[in-house]
Amino acid sequence: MDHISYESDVLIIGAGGAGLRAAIAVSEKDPKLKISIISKVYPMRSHTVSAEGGAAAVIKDNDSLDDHAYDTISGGDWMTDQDAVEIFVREAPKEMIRLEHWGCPWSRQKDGKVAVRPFGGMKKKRTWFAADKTGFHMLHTLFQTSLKYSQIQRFDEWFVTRLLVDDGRCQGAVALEISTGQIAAIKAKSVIICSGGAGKVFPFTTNANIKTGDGMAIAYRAGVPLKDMEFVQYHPTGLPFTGILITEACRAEGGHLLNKNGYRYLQDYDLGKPEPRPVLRSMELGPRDRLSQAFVQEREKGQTLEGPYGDYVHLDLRHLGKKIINEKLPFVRELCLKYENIDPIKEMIPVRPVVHYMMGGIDTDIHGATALSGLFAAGECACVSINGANRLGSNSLTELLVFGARAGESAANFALNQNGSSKGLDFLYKNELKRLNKQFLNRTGGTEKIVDIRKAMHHVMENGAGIYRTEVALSDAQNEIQELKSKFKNLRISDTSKTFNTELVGSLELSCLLDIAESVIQSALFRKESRGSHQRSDFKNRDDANYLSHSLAYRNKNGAPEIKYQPVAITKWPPGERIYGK
Amino acid sequence: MTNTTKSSGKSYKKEMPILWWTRRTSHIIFVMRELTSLGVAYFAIILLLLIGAISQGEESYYEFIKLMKSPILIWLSIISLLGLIFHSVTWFNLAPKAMVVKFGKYRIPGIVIMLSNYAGWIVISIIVGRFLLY
Amino acid sequence: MADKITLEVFRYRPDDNSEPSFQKYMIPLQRDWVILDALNYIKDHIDGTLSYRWSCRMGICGSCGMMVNEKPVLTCAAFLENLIPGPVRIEPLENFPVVRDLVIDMRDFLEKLKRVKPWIIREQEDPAIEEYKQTPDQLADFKQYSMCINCMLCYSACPVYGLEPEFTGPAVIALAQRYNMDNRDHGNSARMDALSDESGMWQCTFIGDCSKVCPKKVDPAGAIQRYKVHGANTWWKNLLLPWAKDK
Amino acid sequence: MKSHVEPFWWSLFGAGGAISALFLPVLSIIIGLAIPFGWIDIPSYEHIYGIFEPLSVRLVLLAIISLSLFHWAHRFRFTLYEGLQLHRFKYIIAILCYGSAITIVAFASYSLWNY
Repeated sequence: MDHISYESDVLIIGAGGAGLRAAIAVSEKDPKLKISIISKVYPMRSHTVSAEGGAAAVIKDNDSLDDHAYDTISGGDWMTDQDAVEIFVREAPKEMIRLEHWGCPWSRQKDGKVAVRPFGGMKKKRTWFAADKTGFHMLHTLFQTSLKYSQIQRFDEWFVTRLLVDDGRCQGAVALEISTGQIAAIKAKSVIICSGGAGKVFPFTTNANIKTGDGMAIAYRAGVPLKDMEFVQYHPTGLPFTGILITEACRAEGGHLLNKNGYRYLQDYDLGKPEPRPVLRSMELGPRDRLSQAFVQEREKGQTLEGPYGDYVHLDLRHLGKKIINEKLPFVRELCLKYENIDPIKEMIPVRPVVHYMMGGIDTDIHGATALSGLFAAGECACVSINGANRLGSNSLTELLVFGARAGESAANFALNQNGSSKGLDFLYKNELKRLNKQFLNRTGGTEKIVDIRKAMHHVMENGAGIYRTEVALSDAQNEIQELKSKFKNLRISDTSKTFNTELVGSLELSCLLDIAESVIQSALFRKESRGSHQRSDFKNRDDANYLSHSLAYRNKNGAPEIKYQPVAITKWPPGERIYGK
Repeated sequence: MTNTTKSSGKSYKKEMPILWWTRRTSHIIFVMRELTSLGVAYFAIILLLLIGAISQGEESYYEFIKLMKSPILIWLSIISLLGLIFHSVTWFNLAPKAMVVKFGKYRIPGIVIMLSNYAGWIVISIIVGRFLLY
Repeated sequence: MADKITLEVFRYRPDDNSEPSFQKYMIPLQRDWVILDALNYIKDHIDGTLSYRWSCRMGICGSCGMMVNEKPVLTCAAFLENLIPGPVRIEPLENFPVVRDLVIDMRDFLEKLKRVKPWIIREQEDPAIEEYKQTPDQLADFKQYSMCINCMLCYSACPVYGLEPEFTGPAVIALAQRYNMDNRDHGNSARMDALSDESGMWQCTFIGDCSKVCPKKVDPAGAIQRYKVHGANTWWKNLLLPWAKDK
Repeated sequence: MKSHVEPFWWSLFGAGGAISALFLPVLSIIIGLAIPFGWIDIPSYEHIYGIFEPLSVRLVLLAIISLSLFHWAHRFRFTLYEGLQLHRFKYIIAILCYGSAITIVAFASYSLWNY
């Protein structure tokens, strides 16, 4: 097999919102820096594209940075690092304006200024939006703007299999070119992982097929801890079969959640009183975790409806009328019509909680730096942490920009202070070639099918690490994942082609998913309290005395996760109670 | 920004058949629309010949009229007229795509542009007809 | 309703040096399945070697465009139920080189996109203190053209692109227009340079199929015709009033 | 701004398309069908000669004829490129199409001038 290698100054893994923002930040820092962006899909296919609702940043006079910070921190159930949040809310407006200057078609007020809308868990209106395709417009704006920089070299449809770590620092990655099957070393002075989340460890998810946690897994395998992996956000309103997300904006415009009796059941769960018009931080505009939990309890009471794809409740938009639905929520209507054959103007939409976002991820500081020298991370794959135990809606798109830019700048600075790569890289590359050939490319025999392991993993995660968790269920889940990991060793790959072998890619992804699933379960098992999205039926209360700290999952020598803890950074908002609806 | 992905060099490319447009109705209609230009050219030349005949005197004018009555030219006239009408209709229908007329901030809807095209067509036809015959 | 349907799927595996062929798969027919669900069923349960692209399954990532019964569609938005009784023929998007099975090579599009400078060009960049003003009406001027998801259906529907691979093509010209018509942009003449040569908009003969197949109603055909009008006006203006400046 | 001739030809095509769509059908009905079939009386020579006597009328007629011909030349050129896949002969085709249009227009100008 040929030995192929590419050289660059900064290597960015992932070409979604955070990766592209980071690439632009590096380009602006020093035009001499050579940047490589590697992604398993074309940039405009990245999952940022699916975000609908909006991006939060303080811009109106009646709002303040402290308000945004407080909403974020309380929304995150005090698991957020407050120093990171302060930076985040401070830099958010500037980042959003920059994106506006790059052409993002934000929805506007009559006077030409940017319009903002209310969003779940926010006290003030501060969510910028581009109709209901905010993520799509942000991603395409960033992608098209990135085309301006000739120093950015793209590796489209390449899959990273391993980080090159030598001499105590990260110096690039080994990657497979999907279209040809060739495996190359891409050397760099610093590396930024922006590869997105891992929602695909769960069966019901709004996440796209590509969200398999590859970047988290390769960092984890390189010895970098994964932080707060137990915190998995459910979005309360997804379409049951497809997991397609019905944006919070529906509820912000005044949509109602109804149980099978047509009753606005959220009023029974300390989320305020039903008012005819939407009230911020109340009822349907309460935080996502509380809404998802209310669904499970409502189901236990037998008040949900039953459908072919599991239980559901109704999201009712009919009273908003045709004009508002068409003007403010056209994409929602399009999705319902196209994928579920339902017209929200006339009918109620069946919805259920679906896995939406991973608060946890690669542990980074406020500069996007990880514990591994030369390795940075940003976006959903990273955990800074501004999302804590529950991410506030419309903070994730802003996070891409703020921490994408910060990670880009830090990685650029790091690269500027490095000389060449160390000698050991070629050896590491050859080892990885051998491993890939043995385990994947030249694999023969094997009996386990990818689909069976994947489905079994989904089942384990839904039952063991879903909305409500217990010691017993989590321990069982951990055992079952171990079983699946040993089954994985006996995987059958029927496709031996070098050209665009999606079965090969699927098996590489599955190996990443299993590592992530394991770390989620282990982190959840160790957190014996209920906080934000992590709800333990056996430990129902928040326990600040013992658990006001981030979990860090390290991969030990046997490949299993080991959990350590690190204190939460508190600056000026002491832990309080999350109160909604008052 | 450059793109590094190398081609495996083995990709497959389907060739388009010479008469590709015969496979789809919409493409046949497209080619017919394009061929109306032959009708346009034909009739422009007829007009030119008519003027030539008129300028050469009364005899050649009637000679020309007689010529127009010959079966071949009758058929050509019918075919070219059908082409001309198809040309007019497609042209007026598609014009709003290329023309965006704004009245201050208000963008005039395509259907209005299209209908005013047809109105113009009718008015011009009446004027030309009267001018030529009375 | 029948409970099974046959898919005839285009297969091409360059490693075998084999010629393209069609493979038949019989799959269960479910009311709420789209073509993509059927392909995933094949991949998971019948034949793991079938290759195709997909990601979001909600018509926004633009990955899963294919020819279904000779029409370019997003397979995540094409219900099987509407294709009863079958067989349903599934091929890679037309007019592109096929890498393998249903996977096309779309690098040409990305090269062309870069050529029209799809970014805001300003005479001078303002510091990021305040947003540029843009009224809802000004936004409406270009919004439609900003909806392109780069799914390549329009290229697949465009015979001119099939005949002349040099042709810049529908989506790229629509995206150039997206920036030209944005009141924050001053790059009209720079883009006109890239689009007024032989491979640019003048190649288009307004067949109009690009707009018919567009899943996001971008109307690239309209964008191109408007651009031609603008290009022609600019040409005459430069000829008759060479001292007047273009935006 | 680079200069190309394509916008020039396209302008003539567009103008010719509009003018032929508006004017030619009615003229074609009268000259090609109504008169030959005798639906209307043949206009007398004096009447018809008089119509074209003013220079302005002849100029309008010249515009109709020449723009229509350029409309044809441009459209037919692309019909040949695409319909028969003759793009490899693109220069010859362009010269033949626009060349014949220019020749006929020159002839038309001459004969209308010497009316």
